[in-house]
Amino acid sequence: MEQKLISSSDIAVFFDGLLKAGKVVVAPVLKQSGKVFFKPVQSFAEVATDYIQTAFSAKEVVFPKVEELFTYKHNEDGGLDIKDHLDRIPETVVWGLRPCDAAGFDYLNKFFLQENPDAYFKARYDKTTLVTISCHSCDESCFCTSVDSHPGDTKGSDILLTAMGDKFYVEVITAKGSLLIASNSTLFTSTDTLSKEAFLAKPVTHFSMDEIKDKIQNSYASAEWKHASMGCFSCGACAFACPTCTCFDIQDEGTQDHGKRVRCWDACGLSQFTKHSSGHNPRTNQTERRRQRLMHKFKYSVENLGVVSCVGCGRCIRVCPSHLNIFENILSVTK
Amino acid sequence: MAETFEPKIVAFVCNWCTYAGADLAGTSRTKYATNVRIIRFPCTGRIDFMLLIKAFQNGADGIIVSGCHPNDCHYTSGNFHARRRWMVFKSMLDFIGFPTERITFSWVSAAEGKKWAELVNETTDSVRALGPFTEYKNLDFSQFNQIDHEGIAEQSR
Amino acid sequence: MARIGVFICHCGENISATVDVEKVARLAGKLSGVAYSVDYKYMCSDPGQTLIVDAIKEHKLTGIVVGACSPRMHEGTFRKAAEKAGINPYFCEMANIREHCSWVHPKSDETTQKALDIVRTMVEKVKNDTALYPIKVPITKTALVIGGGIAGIQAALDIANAGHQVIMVEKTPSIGGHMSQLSETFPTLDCSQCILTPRMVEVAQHPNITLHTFAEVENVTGFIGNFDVNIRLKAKSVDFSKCTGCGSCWQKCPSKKIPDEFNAGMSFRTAIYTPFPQAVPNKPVIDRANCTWFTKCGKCGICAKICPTGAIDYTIQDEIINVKVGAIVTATGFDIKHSDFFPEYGYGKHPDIIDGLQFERLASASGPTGGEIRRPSDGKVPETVVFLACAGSRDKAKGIEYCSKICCMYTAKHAMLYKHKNHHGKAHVFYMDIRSAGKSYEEFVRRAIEEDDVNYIRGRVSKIYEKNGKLMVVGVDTLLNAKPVTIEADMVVLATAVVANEDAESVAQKLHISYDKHKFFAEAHPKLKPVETNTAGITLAGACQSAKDIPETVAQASAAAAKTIILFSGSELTREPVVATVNRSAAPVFTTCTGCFLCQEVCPYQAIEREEIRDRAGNLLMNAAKVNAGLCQGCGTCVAMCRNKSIDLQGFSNQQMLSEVMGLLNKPFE
Amino acid sequence: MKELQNKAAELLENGTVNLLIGFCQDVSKRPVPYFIETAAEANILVFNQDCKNNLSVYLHKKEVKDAVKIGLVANVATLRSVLQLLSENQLGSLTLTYLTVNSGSELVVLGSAEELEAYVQANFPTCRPEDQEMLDKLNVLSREERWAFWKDQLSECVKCYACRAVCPMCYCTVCTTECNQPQWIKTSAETSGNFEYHTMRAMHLAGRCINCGECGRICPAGIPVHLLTAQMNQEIEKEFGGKTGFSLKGGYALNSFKPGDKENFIK
Repeated sequence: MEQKLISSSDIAVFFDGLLKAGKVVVAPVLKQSGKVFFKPVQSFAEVATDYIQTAFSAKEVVFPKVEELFTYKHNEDGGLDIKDHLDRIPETVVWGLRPCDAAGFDYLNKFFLQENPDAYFKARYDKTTLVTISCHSCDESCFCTSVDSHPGDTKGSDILLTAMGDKFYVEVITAKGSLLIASNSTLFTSTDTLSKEAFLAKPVTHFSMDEIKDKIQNSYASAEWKHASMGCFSCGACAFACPTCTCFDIQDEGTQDHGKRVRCWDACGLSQFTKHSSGHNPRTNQTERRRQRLMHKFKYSVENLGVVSCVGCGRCIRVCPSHLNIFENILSVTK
Repeated sequence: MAETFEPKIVAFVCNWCTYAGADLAGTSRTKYATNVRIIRFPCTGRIDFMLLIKAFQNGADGIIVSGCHPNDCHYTSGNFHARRRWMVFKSMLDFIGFPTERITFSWVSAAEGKKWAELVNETTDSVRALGPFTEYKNLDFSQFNQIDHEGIAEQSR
Repeated sequence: MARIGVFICHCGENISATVDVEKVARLAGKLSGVAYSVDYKYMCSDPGQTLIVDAIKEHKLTGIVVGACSPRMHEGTFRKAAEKAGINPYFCEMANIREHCSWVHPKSDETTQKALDIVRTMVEKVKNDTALYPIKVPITKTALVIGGGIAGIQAALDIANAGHQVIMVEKTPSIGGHMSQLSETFPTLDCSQCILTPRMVEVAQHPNITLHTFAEVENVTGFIGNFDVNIRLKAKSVDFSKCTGCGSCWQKCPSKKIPDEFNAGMSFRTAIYTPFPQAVPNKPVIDRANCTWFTKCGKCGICAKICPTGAIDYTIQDEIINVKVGAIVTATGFDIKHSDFFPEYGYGKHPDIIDGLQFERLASASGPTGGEIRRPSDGKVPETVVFLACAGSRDKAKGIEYCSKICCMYTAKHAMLYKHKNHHGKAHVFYMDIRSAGKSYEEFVRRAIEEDDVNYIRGRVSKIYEKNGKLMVVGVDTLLNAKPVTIEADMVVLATAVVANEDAESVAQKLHISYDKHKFFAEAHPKLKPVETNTAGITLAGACQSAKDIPETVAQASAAAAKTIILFSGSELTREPVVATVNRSAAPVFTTCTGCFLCQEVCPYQAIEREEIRDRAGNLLMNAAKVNAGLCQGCGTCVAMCRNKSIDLQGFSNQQMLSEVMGLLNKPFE
Repeated sequence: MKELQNKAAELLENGTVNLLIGFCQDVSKRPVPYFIETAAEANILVFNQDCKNNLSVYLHKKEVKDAVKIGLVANVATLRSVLQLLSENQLGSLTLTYLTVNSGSELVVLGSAEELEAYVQANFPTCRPEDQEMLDKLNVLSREERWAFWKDQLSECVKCYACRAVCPMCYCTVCTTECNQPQWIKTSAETSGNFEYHTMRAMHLAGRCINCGECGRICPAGIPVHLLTAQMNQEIEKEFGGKTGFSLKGGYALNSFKPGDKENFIK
């Protein structure tokens, strides 16, 4: 891993350079709703700078809310023409995501590519480069430091930028990252490892994974789950905002003659999620559903993939209509 | 484009008045535009607004909704309920900016074969003038995979 | 997998002249799900139908689309053919490529393409057709007739004579209604009672008719063929099984000052009474409101003492009986406005300003004056009588816009009767228009004017006041350039407006039938269903629907009877299975209906009912809507109302309609 | 506050209610729906301007229904929705007690549907000014501009159905969006499907929505969906009269009619 420096003024040059190079650059954009979304942009001017966290995570770049798996069409001689569009996925740069989101990509990567790699995810992931900007500010919903991460974490990123006054400290983590730098290397000067600490946000640490790892093991039967979930009323806001929620549903849309098969986001919080065609629904209430979601993040994924699948971005807390608080819940069930 | 464009118009009609009116247009050999396709319902009260949305979404350029005149409903009040539903639906669409001039509401009785023919012709002309309905088509453009859905939509047609 | 057959008809040249039928048949054959496709000259002909039947058998077709004329024309024909071939008739749909295509478009590719589109649409529908079976509703072959006037009597006799049981409910102590109060009837001047009373007796003696007088309908539940009715038998205080109708009781009854309803308040009756001499049944009841025994707790009791058969029983209580009937004839009749309704005519304060019904009693041989026209105040024979047609009727200001229909005729009759009885008397009639449409009605009025020289004045009366013993009738003669006229009269007769009964509204609500703003009961269709109501199985007869004269009333009563008899003609009622249904599924779902019952209000037929869904232990889980197939007419308004598609309409289901839309737009129309 | 806590404790104590739904605050002082079954817990109840949540939505939850006797800490919007729900034959199995704070910031306890109706009618709110402002803004736009506005907004919808979940009027156990025979609404959150969904939802709520604005407030994508129904309600009130969440009788504009209803838009 090499470290470089770039002046704040040159950032824009570097950014627009990427666009000129024909890359699709997805960056945070402030919309009239007052929320910040990741959008493909045409110039650095559009990019939002002052934000703690985007409304939704950047996972949409590699795991779109609607992924078109293929289109089909009946041809004249009664046959069916099927074609996917993997070949048409462009080189993409995700700019300005937070270290927690980048960590999310690390998890997505494990989840989708571990065994039977998912062709669609892979096609997108391989063409995506992540330029992360570490957090200089945070809010009461942020808790990355409680889940083995921190505001300057390089996990999952290809490049990590840290604002240091009039310049950015650039950590080039991967080959993809170096390639991007190489595209306009003159803007960068090499430097030794610097300490980012002074320039990073200081989110509250509510617990450490070591503390709860064991306690979570036997929390399944905890009476606290009911308390933690009474306010929950079966929407998918938390899951859809989450950088690591990967549940999906596959649907055919169109007519007998032509149409497409799509993969779209789903959420374990939705009451129909586990409903069988028989009408039977093994997860009958929100208590079971919320427990499933939290246990999956803090227990099951640790068991299955070796990592906690919560990155502490705090989105689920911000979007929850009834302000359910994931770290409070975890604390209460591991008491 | 406009002069060669032939709009697809779907007509949602009730069985007792407008469908019979269209039959009368037939028996009296009144000629009208070929652009309209009729879907028969027992009563205008049965016509679900979702069907109109579906029709537009699947490529209709214009829609006619027609039934019995007030007080003539075979079921006495179906058209009264329908009328309110249309009124609300129309202002709903207006509010989201949908081009409601593509929907024509009408009363055509079983005796008004001529009115039916005129209705179809007028609607066809006005929708032809409006051009193809593209609003919905242009919506589905997934922003991250820069695939030209337009293209695909066309290919698969 | 569906195996659909498509049959394209040339209809001689009618379709093939402008549509390339071979091409349509050929291309239809390529549609997915279509197993067989053919065109033929005349599909509806016997060979054509045979072709279909054979094809269904040979190709094991699951459904068929006949591309021909309008379903309103031949749907029945081809559904029969399908049934003949052994598939459910509701798997047959018609693609209307004649009325909606070949006849209205020129010969062209567009026309052919349109025909193909229409066929494809119906193919999509057939794919989603389901087997439907006619709905059978059992019928209780007993009719309830509410009201014992001429309308009720006529309907009851017709139904009973057709061999069905009839239960008649009359709220007064005797049947006969208003007709029994009338003197002579226009236009023939035959005596009302002479023609009515035999019918009344016939009712009383008819083996198929059960008569409940002094009784009222308490409430009605159920539906066509299966109504459940509670009837309140008001306490008569007389045991009819013992009473012989000798009449000694009412002759001795001390409280004699009770205004006599039958004589329109122009004479008095006793507390125990039979309304009139020819009453049926001819047995007295006690009017408890006016009986000393009941008002002065236990005093008097004379009738009980003198009754030879000990039939008087003061302890009898109201009794509610329950009857099951298959149809209901509503013949509750009408009322008239009384003279006290008219401020300009002195609020009925003057005894000699009377209404038409009162005049009928004066003119009736059985009336208070034995048929002599004497004025109420002093019993003198009036020299001059003024008749006012349209008293209240056709008068927006009085809230009665409609014409009472019978006044013109009975006013002419009244004037005539008066003249016949007092040849030297003067009769004046104020009128707005003379409405004498009806068989020999106009002649009747002319007779009054020409032969009985009744003086007809076209104009209205602004006021009537008393001046030295005379009634000054101030009006205007519009024909003599609006010259004011004042007539000194001895008696004035107001042809007051015909109005609905006081309790009409509550009766309608008990029966769940609708009524107009004047509280007259509403017919199901003003032209085509004039005797039916919107509630299947309930019909209307007589003036409870609108003002009517006797012939009209009798005609409508027979019509209502005919409708009832038709209903009773089969052992069960068979109805088109195109009805709405509310989904039901296995536990724990049971139904997706949330029981908001917002659909209930939109149903014109009260077909949506509540069902309590309970678990095995019998605990109430939810209330859900349920459609009564016996009442549902299949309009589907509730279906479009239902937010989460819990209600669906058989034959026009969501799946069918949506697949039609999709099928239609599936391919571009090119 | 104390008053409210004491009253709540009392109601739970004397068994008037088995379960009380109110608010408490989380670490960052945000109001969180709070469910208490014992008087002891009542002491952390709060109720203030920030308590916007429409708690009546919880009355559809099985766990809540099972408690039968329920106390509800409610703002006027919540009370209105309860009124509307009662008029739609919901909540029949429950015995409800309502705790609210009136304009004079004194505690009000409503024990019966009739009291509820009277209170709501006496304190009936008008459209929130910020909503009215937005509506007026949108209504003066051209048709194309409005389409552009909603297209931009709805393109962000991810179909998390939070708007449906927080809506007390969306009590269907199976929503049209979940009907797949036939499939009315696309499952995917593509913009056209989003238009379908939100048009459908607005139509189903038109004349029933009580304008609590929750759906708009909580949308993770910040889409002002509540404006759709707010606009519809105004149209309906203008055309047909009648207010939503106003009386126990209800009076739903779309299942009734007048022969003289407006039809100038019909040929």
